[in-house]
Amino acid sequence: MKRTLHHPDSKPHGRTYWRSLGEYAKTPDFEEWLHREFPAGAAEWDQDPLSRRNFLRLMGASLALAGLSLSGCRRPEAHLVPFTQSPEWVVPGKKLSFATAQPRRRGALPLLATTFDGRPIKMEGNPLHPMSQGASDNFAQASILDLYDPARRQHLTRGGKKVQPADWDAEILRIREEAKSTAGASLAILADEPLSPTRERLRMELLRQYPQATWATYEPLAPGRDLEACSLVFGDNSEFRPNLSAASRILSVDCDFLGSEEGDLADTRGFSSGRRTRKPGDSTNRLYVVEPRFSLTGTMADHRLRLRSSAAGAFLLELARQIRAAKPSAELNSLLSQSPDLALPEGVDPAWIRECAADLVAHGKNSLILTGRRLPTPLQALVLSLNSALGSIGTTLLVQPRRTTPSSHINSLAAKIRSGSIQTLLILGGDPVYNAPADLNWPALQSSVPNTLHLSAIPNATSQAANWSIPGTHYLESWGDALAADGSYLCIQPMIQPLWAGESQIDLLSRLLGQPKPIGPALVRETFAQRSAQPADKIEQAWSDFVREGFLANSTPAPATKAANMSAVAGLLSQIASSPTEDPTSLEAIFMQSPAVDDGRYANNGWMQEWPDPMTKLTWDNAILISSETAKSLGLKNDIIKGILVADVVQATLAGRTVEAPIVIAPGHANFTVSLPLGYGQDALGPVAQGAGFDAYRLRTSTNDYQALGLELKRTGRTRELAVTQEHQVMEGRDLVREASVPEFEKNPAWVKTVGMDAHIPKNQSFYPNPKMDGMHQWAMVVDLSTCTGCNACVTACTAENNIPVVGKDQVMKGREMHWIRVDRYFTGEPETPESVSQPIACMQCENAPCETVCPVNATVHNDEGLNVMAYNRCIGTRYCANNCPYKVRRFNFFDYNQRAIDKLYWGPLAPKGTEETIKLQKNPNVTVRMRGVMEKCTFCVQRIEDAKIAARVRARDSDDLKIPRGTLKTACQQACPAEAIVFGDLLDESSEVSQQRALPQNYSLLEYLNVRPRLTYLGRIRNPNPAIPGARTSYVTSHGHEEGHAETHAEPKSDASPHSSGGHP
Amino acid sequence: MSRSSSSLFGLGAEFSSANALLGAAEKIHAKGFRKWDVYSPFPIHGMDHAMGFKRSRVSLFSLIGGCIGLATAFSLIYYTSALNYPLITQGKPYFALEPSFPIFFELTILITAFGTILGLLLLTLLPRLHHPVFNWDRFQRATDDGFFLVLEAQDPQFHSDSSRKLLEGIGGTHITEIFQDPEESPHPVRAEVST
Amino acid sequence: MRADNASAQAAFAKAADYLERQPLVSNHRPLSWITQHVCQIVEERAPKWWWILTLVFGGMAALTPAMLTYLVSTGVGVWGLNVPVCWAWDITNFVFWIGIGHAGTLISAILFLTRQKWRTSINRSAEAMTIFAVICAGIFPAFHVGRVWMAWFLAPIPNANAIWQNFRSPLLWDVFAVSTYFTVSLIFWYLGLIPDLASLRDRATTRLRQMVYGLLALGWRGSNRHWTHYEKAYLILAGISTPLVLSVHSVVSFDFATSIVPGWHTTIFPPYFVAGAIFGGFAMVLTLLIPFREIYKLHDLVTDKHIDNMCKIILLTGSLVGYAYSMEFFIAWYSGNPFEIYAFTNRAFGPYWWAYWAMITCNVAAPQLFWFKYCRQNPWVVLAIVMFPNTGMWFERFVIIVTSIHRDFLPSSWGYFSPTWVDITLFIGTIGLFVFLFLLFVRFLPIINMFEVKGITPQADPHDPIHHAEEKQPSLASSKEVHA
Amino acid sequence: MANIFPRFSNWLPIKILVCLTIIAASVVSGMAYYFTPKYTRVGYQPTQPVAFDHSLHVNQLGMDCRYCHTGVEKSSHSNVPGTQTCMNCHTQIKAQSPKLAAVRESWKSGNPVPWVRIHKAPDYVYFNHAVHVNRGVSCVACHGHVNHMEVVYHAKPHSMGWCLECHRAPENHLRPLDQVTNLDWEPPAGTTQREIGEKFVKEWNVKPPVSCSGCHR
Repeated sequence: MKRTLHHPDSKPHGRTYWRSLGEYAKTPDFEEWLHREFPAGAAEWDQDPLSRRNFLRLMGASLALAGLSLSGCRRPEAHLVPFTQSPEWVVPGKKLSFATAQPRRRGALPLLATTFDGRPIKMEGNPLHPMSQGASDNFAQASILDLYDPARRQHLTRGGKKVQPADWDAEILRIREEAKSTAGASLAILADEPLSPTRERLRMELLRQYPQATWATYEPLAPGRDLEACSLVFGDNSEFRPNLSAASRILSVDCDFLGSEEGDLADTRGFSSGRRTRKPGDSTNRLYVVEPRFSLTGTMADHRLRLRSSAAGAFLLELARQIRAAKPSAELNSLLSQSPDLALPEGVDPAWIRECAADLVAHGKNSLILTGRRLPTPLQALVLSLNSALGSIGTTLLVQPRRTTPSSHINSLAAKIRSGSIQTLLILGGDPVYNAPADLNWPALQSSVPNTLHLSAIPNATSQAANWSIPGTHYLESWGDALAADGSYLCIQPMIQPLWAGESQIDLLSRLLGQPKPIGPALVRETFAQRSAQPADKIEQAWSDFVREGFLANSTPAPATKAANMSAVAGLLSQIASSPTEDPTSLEAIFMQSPAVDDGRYANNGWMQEWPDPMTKLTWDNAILISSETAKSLGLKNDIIKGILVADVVQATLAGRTVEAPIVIAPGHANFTVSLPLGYGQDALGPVAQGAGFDAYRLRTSTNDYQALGLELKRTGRTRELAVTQEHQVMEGRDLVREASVPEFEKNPAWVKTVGMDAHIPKNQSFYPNPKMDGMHQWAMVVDLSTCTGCNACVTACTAENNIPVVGKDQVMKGREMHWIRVDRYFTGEPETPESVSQPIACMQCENAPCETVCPVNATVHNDEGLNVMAYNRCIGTRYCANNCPYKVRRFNFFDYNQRAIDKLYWGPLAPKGTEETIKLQKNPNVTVRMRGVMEKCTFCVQRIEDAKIAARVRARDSDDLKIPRGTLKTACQQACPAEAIVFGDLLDESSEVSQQRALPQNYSLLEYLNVRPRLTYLGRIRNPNPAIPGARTSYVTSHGHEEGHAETHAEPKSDASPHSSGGHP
Repeated sequence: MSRSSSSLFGLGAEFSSANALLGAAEKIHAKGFRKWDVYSPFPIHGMDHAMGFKRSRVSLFSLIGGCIGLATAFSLIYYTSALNYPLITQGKPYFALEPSFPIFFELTILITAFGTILGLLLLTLLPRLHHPVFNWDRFQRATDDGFFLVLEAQDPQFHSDSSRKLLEGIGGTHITEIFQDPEESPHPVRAEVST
Repeated sequence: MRADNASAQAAFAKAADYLERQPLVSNHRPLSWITQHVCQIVEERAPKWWWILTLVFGGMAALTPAMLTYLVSTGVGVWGLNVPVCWAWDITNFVFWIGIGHAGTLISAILFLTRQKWRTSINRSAEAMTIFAVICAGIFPAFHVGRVWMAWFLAPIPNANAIWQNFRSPLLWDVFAVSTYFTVSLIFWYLGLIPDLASLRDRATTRLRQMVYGLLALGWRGSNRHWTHYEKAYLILAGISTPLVLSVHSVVSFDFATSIVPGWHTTIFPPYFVAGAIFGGFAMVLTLLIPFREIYKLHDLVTDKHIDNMCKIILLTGSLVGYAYSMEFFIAWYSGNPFEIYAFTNRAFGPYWWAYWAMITCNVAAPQLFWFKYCRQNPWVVLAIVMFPNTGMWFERFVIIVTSIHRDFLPSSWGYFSPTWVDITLFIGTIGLFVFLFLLFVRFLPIINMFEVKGITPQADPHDPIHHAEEKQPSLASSKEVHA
Repeated sequence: MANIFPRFSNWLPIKILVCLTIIAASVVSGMAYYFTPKYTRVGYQPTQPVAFDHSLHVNQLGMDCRYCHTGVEKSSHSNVPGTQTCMNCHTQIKAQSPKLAAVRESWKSGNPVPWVRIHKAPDYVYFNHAVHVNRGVSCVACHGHVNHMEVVYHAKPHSMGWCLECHRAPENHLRPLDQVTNLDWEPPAGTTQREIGEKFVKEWNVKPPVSCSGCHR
């Protein structure tokens, strides 16, 4: 019975499906982009030798358009839109990866971009590059969302009015003429620091053309004192980087080298490699941390001393003396010859420093002292000298040639502007109007220049204040190059045509130099030719290797072995002052980088706004962090009211400048010191950033860019509700994170089985014969709590991979955040000096999953490979599964988070439906975008598993070898984890990493007594305390022998450390 | 409404109390009448015996209903969970009695109830909205406080005069002939009621 | 015989004043009085208060569809739910209403089987209350799901997707239990209504009433050939309803008892829930009956004795519930399981302590007043006291559901639930719907089961020689017979 | 008192019952037939912008499916050919045919030919062509005898139940890998599809997924 149905002619239009990417928005901007992105005619493909990057027709046939034009009530007519011409490389529906790099101020990150039909959808680390080895971090993951940020939609504007590209061309000409006439004296350029050799090359050319032009760089979080100190100690043109993989004793003084400001992937990887204690006898590094606020590094510390930042000098001088005492040497004598004799800060036990110094000395070249790169130069110089004295230069501390050439400081540029000599100010990237030192009064300064231009990938406060706002490109849209932290040369290649007309920094510079509009990678190729030094016949091959692998092989400079110039340092030490006495009316302020929005550049990124701060679990806000004693003495408090953190709002005054901000009581924070996270309060940046947090830059001056004294906090009597994802931060005596010291581990490697309820599990627990899971693979995951730093990169990676929606502050406050993996943070030990542990929790894929049996419609069941799978299209949303999940990893779509604006969720059908078109482009087409009313959860990245299984079958064809080769399949969280704390694989493969780790005695299941048999297990955390340190906690195991009673053995110290632990526990 | 002797339905008598009706019924039953009935506002204890009824068969329908319910529940669960699409949930067996019990029970009860109602309706031939006795104007007290006995004309022993005397003899008052409305078409099941 | 021994009888009567139970229909009302008195409620013009109340509660009831429209169009997020508190007022209200829905069938079925004849005058309204409560209850599980339009997935319908339900899920058991309970209760209620509908039909004066009640009465004519099957069917339905009524709340309790959540995972739940349901159900019966008895002057049918009996049942079940509360604590402590211990400590002293103590006050303490005869015999005092169980049973469900899941295994995911205006309005809406339906019921259907009440009057007993000799004479023996 | 209802009303219950039974039966059977993909999808045969005749190209000209649907062995998606593919031949053959006007127009303008989509899995279903055609499942198993279709229509229901039929018994559909695009292939004389299929199931270790995650992610 065949019926021929004739559809009326209709244009494809209509409605958005559940997972629909397939809809052309009829907005002019978007259409304009489509035209540029997918040039219609065939001719253009031929002209461009780089056709593969002239990317694809978005609607490559996999994305059909659904229309509502119904014919005969049967189905909406849909259209298949094939490529007119098939682009090279591309198979519709198949993903491709390209190497690229994300520029960073301290070293670019080598990355791979996964693209799908021409859309980059996910960033991964470049596994070939030693700095990444496949890992990535939060900012790399989040940068993909920045690419598609609708707030980037902008035009060339002059004085706020849209202008044509021709006007802009004319303006460039005018600037050139003007600069030529003054030899550049009228031209100033203020740039951010992307560490791009091509930009550096163009800068030099520019300075050749216009010798009197000013080139200043400004990075609010990289004032360059580390470089200053390094050139002082090791001579000009040098810089240092730590090599933590060689370090067995590490002392960090106010240096969060596991965090995102100070550290990079190599640091975390290096540190973790020394932390991986698998069996008794394995060596374990030891970390001493001295810091004012609890940092990620502090959570990994074996010994943590909380100390005001201003007391670091006194501490370091005493440390130097103790090192000298333990290992007397002439150079140390000379180093300390002029050092002031400062009293030790209150509460610091000299024995602590003595024992620490002795430990460092005992490990000689394998010890390492690190200090924050924004601390005063003398301290940094002192620390470099001490490392030299310990013999660690070349092993744990590498000195390498400096990657940048010095340029002017923003302060000297400001002076020039004030003098009136600058006619044209070109600002490349950055946002000085927002983040320049408050004492410069930059907004006024900038407006005093007759002509200001700002090139920025996202329009910000500076763009608004500039005469010309020039759309810039995202790094995924343009050619470029960069240097990694180790100095290796990286390629940045575009993955997509600029979504909104944009120009890259190097393109603009080259036009300023009078060169024609550059085509493709010409500028980078020129730099590459210089750097690679290949003969002409091999350059083509070298270039293609460079682009394919993402970096120039062997471009890492060899570390230099240089002796420290201690006498140069000795003179500086007299500048070290002791910390003023603790005074609640004159506090120490620390301007910290925000781990969520960095210096503010990610403030309009929904993923990062919703990303819980690893320590405070705060989202969508920043807050002044203070210790509980400080709060008490100032009469400030945090309350949990109806599950919401209600924080007192204070007025913070520093040198006459004032901001208002909520306070959050941070366990382990040094007393009478407050931390002010930067980067928030940017209402100008876009709808996401609007209303989030306060702007701490308004208190920060050029001299106090890290630490300032004399801050005053005044109660305003007002409060602010803050969205935290974890209100309760103590374990309540439960055996969730299991810890042991190294001696305890060596005494009983299986200590995890003697802890808590696990000590009482009867044998033979199961009531039923279990149906066999007879899959070819049996998936499992192990998380090593010893190496997990709690950085939350897994959270962002998962967000990007699995199309996790952003729900907004209001929903987070209600407890409706959607993250499939979260990192639980608990504080243990004494309330004053707590320790901290972190525990990533994703769906455990329990073999006996309690969620499954309660689902009435079989929407969540087990598959034959041990996965707890979730069929979204079957789910009716009873939420019973979430109630019955002991780990609370299931997330529910309370609203249509993917379809409705997060500020109009309660409007229901009255709110406009649909997602921003560009945001849709980011979605992973292999993962269903969930609709309202369905439950969702981690599936061990089942889309990757299925892809790998399909690939294995396609490869197998008529053979029977369908196994996925070991190591070829990684979950998103595992792939991102720089600490390699997450291991995923097949249990049936006995030699797989996951099988081996599961067999370790320290492997345990969370809540094992429930007999849910999780497939995600943990390796107990092994700490390496030094028993000689006064007050050291050496016993972590609270065993439950069967002979003991229960109640009194839950002896984990009752802790009130968390400010959020109020409520129900009298 | 035309009334001929052919449309005579029966002869009705009213009694003063439940007790009187019971006595009358015993006597009519003893006389061997087949087609007759008593009407009362509530069930009278002992009347079934007086009228010589056997046990009601409703329970048989209930039993059949219960068996169907249980069988339905069992086959539904066994077929869907163990045969057609076995799925692993919480590592439990594809089919087991324990978790199936609640649905076994509920479906059994449900179909039993249906069987009972079906049995009741079939055995009483209800709903039957029209009935000759409703033509008797005193009869409306049958749902209030009246006690009635009706001898039907179709009974072989029925005879207008002797039956009237019989009814008078056993204490019936207001003895009235009840006529049938003319029939538009035969009753779908049976023209008259008799059990 | 009686005449011969008048003095003995007088002595007997005197003794009987102490020994005999009160008659179930006071003042020896004749049968027609019963019919007249009950039917006139339906037949008279609706009083003004009825219109006022119906408008008020009808308006409240209209909130239900309004809130449901908002809920379905916008998302479950309009309630205050979150992770970990994925169920709160929705399931609390469901269990609350379904619990109330237990008294009716219990009175009809269990008391019928145990030959508690005092049930006859209250069973009709109790059953009606059951139906309406189950309607209110059904709204919540049906609409609490995230995708209501996909709720047909719950029905085992053969489909092109070839996928079935999970028959191990207590929620699916719920679907079967609640729908079976509703259907059987409706059948049972309607079956009991048929003879009384026939009374209304026969008394009806307007054509419309005749038609409507006539259709509903199915042509009932009080024939004994019908009564014999009718009584059997009624007995069977009572027989199957008895385990059904016990099973429904047991199955509802399985939603919690079969889970692994500390505070839910408790074997005491089925009997405890059933006792609680009876407790709450009787309280609600009294709440409705006492005002209507006053309004309609039904004192002779719903006597003080009825109220007294119900108070005693409330006292008993309230104490059972109190026992269950304490056993939960004891078992949690005795298990030595820290998660269990915490769950119960948290109930009493955690952030929801107020709900817990409200529950204890209302459910355990307040009913103890029924030890005092005064409290049982003064209807207005009774009415005041039963308001406590009505409230307390709601709190009980709230405490069980919310305090258990808001803090379970991992402290990191502990949370807090607070209701939104939609939660509150929807609950008010269902209260309105419940009362509104009940008002319609009292207006259009006989609120007293007339034929059964008639059946327990002395006149109805054909074996009562004293009575039948002299009908209007008070009979001691007959009432003795009735209660034997 | 008189009867409220006329005598014929005694017929009503049984009449209503019969009617209800008939209505219920027809609703159920109607839904089972008309509301399932067997009806809603099978037979869908829209008019295409270009009257491309598969039977001509495949049966008469002997073209392989993969000449146009190039991605089918590599990708989850079996692509519809671009205009270029058409023009490879049609610049020479029938270069001026009016039937091909739309193709030429597309070639000139660069706008693709808007083919009307026939086979469409719901968005939450992740069907992968490559894994099927590389493991001996022929095009014909899901698309029917496209090689005999002048105008392509939806030949199979593509419902989940229909997918499962094959996933539970793949032996009914497997064939030698070199015969996957030969839509008219029949098992050699003397063997049955089942025998051949069972041999392949064993030799190739064919284990199609029947759990949710096989198709839903």
